[in-house]
Amino acid sequence: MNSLVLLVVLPLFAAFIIPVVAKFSPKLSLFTGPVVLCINLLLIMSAWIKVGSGSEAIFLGGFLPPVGIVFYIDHFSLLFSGLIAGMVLIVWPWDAKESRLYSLYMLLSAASFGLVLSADLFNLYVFYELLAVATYGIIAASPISKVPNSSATAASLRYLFISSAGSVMLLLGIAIIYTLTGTLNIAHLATMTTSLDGFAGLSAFALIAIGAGVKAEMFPVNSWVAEVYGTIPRQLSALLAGLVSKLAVILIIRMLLMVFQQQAAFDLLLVVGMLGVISGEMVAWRAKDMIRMLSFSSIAQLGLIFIAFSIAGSKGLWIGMALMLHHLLVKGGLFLMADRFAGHMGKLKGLAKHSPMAAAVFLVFVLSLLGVPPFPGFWIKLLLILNLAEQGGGLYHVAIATILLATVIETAYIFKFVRILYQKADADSTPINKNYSSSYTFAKLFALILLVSMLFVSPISNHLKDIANHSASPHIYINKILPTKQLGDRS
Amino acid sequence: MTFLDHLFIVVFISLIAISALRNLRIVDKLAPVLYGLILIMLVRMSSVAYGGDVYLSSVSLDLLDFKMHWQFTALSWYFAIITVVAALASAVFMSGDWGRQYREQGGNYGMLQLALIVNVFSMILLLGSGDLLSLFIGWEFVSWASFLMMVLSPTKLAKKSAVKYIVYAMTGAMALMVAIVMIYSVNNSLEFKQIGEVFTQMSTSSQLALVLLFFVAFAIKMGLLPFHLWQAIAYAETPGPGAAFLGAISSRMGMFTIVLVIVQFIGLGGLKQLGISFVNMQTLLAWVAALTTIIPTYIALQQHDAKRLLAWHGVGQGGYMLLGIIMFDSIGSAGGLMHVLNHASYQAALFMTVVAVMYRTGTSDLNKLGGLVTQMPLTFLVMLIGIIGLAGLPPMNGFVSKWLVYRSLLVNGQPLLFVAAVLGTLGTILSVYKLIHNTFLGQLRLEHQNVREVPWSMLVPMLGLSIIVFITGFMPGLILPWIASVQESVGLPVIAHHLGGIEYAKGGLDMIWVSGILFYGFGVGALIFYFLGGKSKRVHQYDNYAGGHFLTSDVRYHYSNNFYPGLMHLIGGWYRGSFKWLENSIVSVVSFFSIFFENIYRAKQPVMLLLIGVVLALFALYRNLGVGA
Amino acid sequence: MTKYSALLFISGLVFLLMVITGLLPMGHTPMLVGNAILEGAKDQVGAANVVTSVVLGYRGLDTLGELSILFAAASVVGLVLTKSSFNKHASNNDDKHDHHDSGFVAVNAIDLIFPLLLVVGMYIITHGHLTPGGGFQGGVVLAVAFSMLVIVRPRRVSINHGMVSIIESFAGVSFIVIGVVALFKGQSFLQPLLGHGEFASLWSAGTLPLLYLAVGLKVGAELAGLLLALNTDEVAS
Amino acid sequence: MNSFFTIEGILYFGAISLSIIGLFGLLVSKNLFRMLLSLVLFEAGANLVLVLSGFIRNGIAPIFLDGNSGAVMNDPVPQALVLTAIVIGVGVQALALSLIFRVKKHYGSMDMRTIRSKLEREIATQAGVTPPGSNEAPAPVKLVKGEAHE
Repeated sequence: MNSLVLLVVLPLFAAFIIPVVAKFSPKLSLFTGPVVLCINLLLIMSAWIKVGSGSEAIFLGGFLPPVGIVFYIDHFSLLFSGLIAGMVLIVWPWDAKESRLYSLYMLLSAASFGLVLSADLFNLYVFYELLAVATYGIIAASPISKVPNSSATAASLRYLFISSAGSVMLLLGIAIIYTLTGTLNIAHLATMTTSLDGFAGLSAFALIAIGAGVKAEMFPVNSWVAEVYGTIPRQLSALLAGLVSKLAVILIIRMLLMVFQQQAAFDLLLVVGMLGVISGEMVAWRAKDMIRMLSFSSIAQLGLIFIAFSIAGSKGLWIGMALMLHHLLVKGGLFLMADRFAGHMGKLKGLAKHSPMAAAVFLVFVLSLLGVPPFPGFWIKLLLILNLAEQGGGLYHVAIATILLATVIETAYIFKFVRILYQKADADSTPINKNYSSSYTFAKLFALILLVSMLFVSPISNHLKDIANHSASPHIYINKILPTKQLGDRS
Repeated sequence: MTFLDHLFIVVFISLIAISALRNLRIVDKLAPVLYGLILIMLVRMSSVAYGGDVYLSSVSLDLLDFKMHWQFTALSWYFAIITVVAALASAVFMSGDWGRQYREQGGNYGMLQLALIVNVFSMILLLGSGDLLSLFIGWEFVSWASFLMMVLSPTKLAKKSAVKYIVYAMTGAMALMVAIVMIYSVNNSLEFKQIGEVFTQMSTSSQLALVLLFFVAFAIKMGLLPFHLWQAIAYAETPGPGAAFLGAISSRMGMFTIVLVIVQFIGLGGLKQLGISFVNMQTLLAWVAALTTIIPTYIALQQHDAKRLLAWHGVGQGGYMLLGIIMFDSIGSAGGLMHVLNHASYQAALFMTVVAVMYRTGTSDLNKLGGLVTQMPLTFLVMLIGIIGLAGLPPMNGFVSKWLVYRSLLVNGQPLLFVAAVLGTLGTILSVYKLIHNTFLGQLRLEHQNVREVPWSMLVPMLGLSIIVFITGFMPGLILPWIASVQESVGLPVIAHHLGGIEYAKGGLDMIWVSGILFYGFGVGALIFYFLGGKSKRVHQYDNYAGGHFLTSDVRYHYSNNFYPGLMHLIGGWYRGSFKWLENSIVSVVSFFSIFFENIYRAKQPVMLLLIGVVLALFALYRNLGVGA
Repeated sequence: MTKYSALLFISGLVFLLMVITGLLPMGHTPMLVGNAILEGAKDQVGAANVVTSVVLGYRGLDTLGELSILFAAASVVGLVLTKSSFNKHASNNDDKHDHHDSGFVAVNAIDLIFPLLLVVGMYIITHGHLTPGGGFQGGVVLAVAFSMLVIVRPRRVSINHGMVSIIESFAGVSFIVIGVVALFKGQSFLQPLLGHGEFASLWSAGTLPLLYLAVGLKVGAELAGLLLALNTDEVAS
Repeated sequence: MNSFFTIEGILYFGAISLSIIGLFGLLVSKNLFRMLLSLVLFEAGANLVLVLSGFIRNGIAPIFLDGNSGAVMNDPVPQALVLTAIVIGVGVQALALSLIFRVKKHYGSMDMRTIRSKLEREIATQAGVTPPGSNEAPAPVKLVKGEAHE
């Protein structure tokens, strides 16, 4: 199991050598990254089988926790590791001009693996920052062809300011936690929840949640979304919206589930989630082009995920995980095919006639997004709402109303768009990009996965439930990471 | 395998077959056969409509710990048979020449067939639902299926209204979902009978919320006030027989669920206990129904497009159904339920006549038609029967159901509602006269000189439907047993009936007598007219004089534009856009918040948002937790 | 407007942070992990400077991550600035007036200081496990040494970018390789090897000095690269 | 409640003040470079808070030297953490600086607001739409025309 640390180390290694390799053989440097990711995928698969229904802890440097850094491996983290490897492979920039960009992608994937695996608070912060820096770089270095080169840089800079400020908040939160408890190991923190349940402890959680929320497209701190997604290639948007945002969410919910299982923390997530849902949908309603629409719809979906995590215990993780996977498929797919829907909405008339397949794939995605039976989105929404209703408490009921209101608004703007697609083309319509890019193929693949998963709703959900039950339990977590608890006893 | 399973299998196979073969010509002939097959499957289950046992499906789905199952009660069967007959008639109607013309004009005929079978499939699924989850899924299916049919229309306006429809439908679905969630959260069960049990356990405010949510969901589907704005245009613009089908039955799914949920499980007692002083839920719903009979009817009066006129009437007639069923007595509910079938039969027939006229003349604009009776006599006959039914005059079936509703209103001491209902009927009579006058009577237009009767493929379903209109009016006892078993199955007082009509302590109805006397009167009149009145001379239509002048054929003397000007002047101001205003103001509110949030997202200095977020979050925690050291 | 609302919320934040600070056990923190490390560091890692034990031993992965961040930042700076400005700069190099050497004093002082800085930097790096200091601090000194050379003699001295990138790759790779060697020996990633040696002497604490050397080289190379890239661009604009 | 008038209280106060000054500067300055400097201050304050979390009154530096075996040592972990955090901060700042150069070059301005507006316009142009919030009227509400209910 110790070898699983290679998930992080191999991409880092590749990132370091790529610039040098590129000097000798550009071709080789192009393939280094994908090869490493494929090796990672193999590692993940073998670990998936080895871990079984249990979990494993890796003690880095051979130091027993809580003094050392620990990687915690279970199906939850392996699932997301696999998704990271797959998603980065899908959006790999095959035509990049600079080998450094490959390095950045490798760093991004290393950071992502670290974020899902690590069980140490400060280590998570380091990987979060690595992810952030790699993201700024990738955004700044890969503008889409239609905008001036530097607007991506400007978007990246504006993103950098708020994201760095958020990181500082995160750091403050970590500092408060460390001052209160004297430890950074999440499992160790989980044994000391009593010293964290006051105002100081929860304010640390709030700082962490909002600080990391910048990346997770949390409500007040997500104004970067439209700017960044508007200036970068769609594949990259698919990666950022589909995956990177989820990694920040995972950071937040790790803290939530293991350490801060308290109503005040849940309420915080619930409120920001609700505001995110309603504001995202409302702004998307006014959007006149697909990218802006998708950006804000993505904010709304992330809000939905936060609402899901405000359900206590493993149910929240179960539903939230299902929502995350669903959103990854749908929003990832939509962004991957967004090139075919570029430009002002009004100019897309007749697209359905021109490429019926693209329109059909689009429909599959949006219907699932809206939660129309029998698409998977429906079941997830149903579960979410039923479980919210079970929670009791006025705020949860407001959340239900918000979600349903948002769905109506979502229907309005999405079908406004669909109507345009199915209108007759006129002189104003722009000629449609007929190039079948590879990302469109992947979008079709995503749609296919969505359709197939429709048939296996129950097994998938049961499996996710098992994973969630296992991963959301602080007991298992503590027992695995602190087998001896030699230090926990002192607290 | 029960009969119900067979039904589902046949419907599903039909769906697959039609969607596979939809672009081939064979689908023309195949579709009617398949609908016939479905009808046979339904007829096999007819015992349920005569007091037999409920059919349970042996299929049940276990998804995510929810158990879904399906069943057919008398209520389901009653609505299903209407659905399938309407679909059969529509399929026959479009199987022949109409379909050919539609194809030639660039319409997507295959999609229309597909939309029809998808509609039938989803409606059967909804009607067969055995618990709240399958109800919800069926509900969504029906919404999306009718959306599929509506978007087939080529015009921009129709597509726009289809999108409007789907927004409304989604609102309804969400309301339904909240209601279902409310029920589920009490006992963690989604069975129908939970509705009643949970309802009695709830607090009054929750009860009110539950009833309102259910009602909003169903009212949106049924197009009751104030949710009626989507329906007429969306239905009117649906191509040809699709409009006939949708207008006949689609929105009645709302009626089905009202009976299933509100009438059956919440009941009169439940509705009556909600409210203050003399206004309770029952009166509220009754007045919604009454207003629905009036307002859309008078909007219909203002239309000059035949399809829209009919579609608006479709909205208005929904009011009678609700008005009847909300009285909760034997005759009122029988009237309401029976009106579903009656309305479906004449509405489908009327839509088909209009489509037939359009098929020959290319227009449904009432200002551009006239005098077609000589060219299309059979279509005229169908329309005549249809409008008599629609206006609720004897001897057609519309009379029976409306009579029952009126009677119930009077017996229950609701004179004001009775007046409202009569007012609605008055508007109906006026506007159906406008319909038939402007289309078939008066002067034939020159360009319509060569118009011929429509082919038999279109006439047969029309005539068949008008025979149903007449027969069920002449002998309502054919239908009344079904109504009685529906009443029995949903726990309403059962109507006493015989072949000719009903027996009722305060005055029954025997349509055989009524019709007999009517025909007798007609007979006497005809005798007088033909034998005693004597001389008449047949002249050509253009052989006309006015004020001593010979009128040439190009002089327009057919009075069709601006019908009922005085009445329009009186009522026009009231109807102009009062509900549009409501719709627009909702849009404005959403716009307002949308711009508000957009400006938040356009913050010049995003870090400010971070600061505000952090401070507010910390402050909320500080307020909640205090600083207990 | 912004100023006032900023002031309002900032004062709110100040108040809340003060409240939080009041709740913290200032000056006598629990130090659970800290005490465990202070107790065990001598035996487990063997570095006199406990901070070094933490940086490279207990939390070695953090250090690797941080090196990667520096590497990422340097890559991005290279990507962003080279693409637009280096080429332009090269073409109109000669027209610029301010590419003179700095004055006599600066040039000669740097010539004098440069070797000294190198020695100091290397010293700080190699004694990181014994005294305050280490790879980061020493690396910064090295970077400053080289960049000062370039600053005072922008025309005559130039640093080979290829060399810099090879050094940074090499340093990063060697850090990882040292970590992975332990993995191949059946131990955990970044586990200290080579025994502890004599406590508090230069040759002690196993692989830690080697790691710090790698860190120092890496930090030096990255920072030098960063400074040079920024410097060049500033001149060009 | 601890007293603020202790050495650590004063230190905490200083650290928080530093980060607050940074945050305030980040909010009110328009110039990108000043914003960056404010960010540096903000981070420095947070780093101080972090390193203070290992502060023990009368503690000594955590280095084993001859003769300090019995003394109370400060917590070594925050010192290591803050080392990492500082280097991370340096990386981010260098990155930001390079982005600022690039932005300055392209937009000819260092004003955050100007850049925001220009960026918005560029995004809108490439998407083929009017920029959000330009002086356009709110979504027009169609008045009902002569014919009621169409």
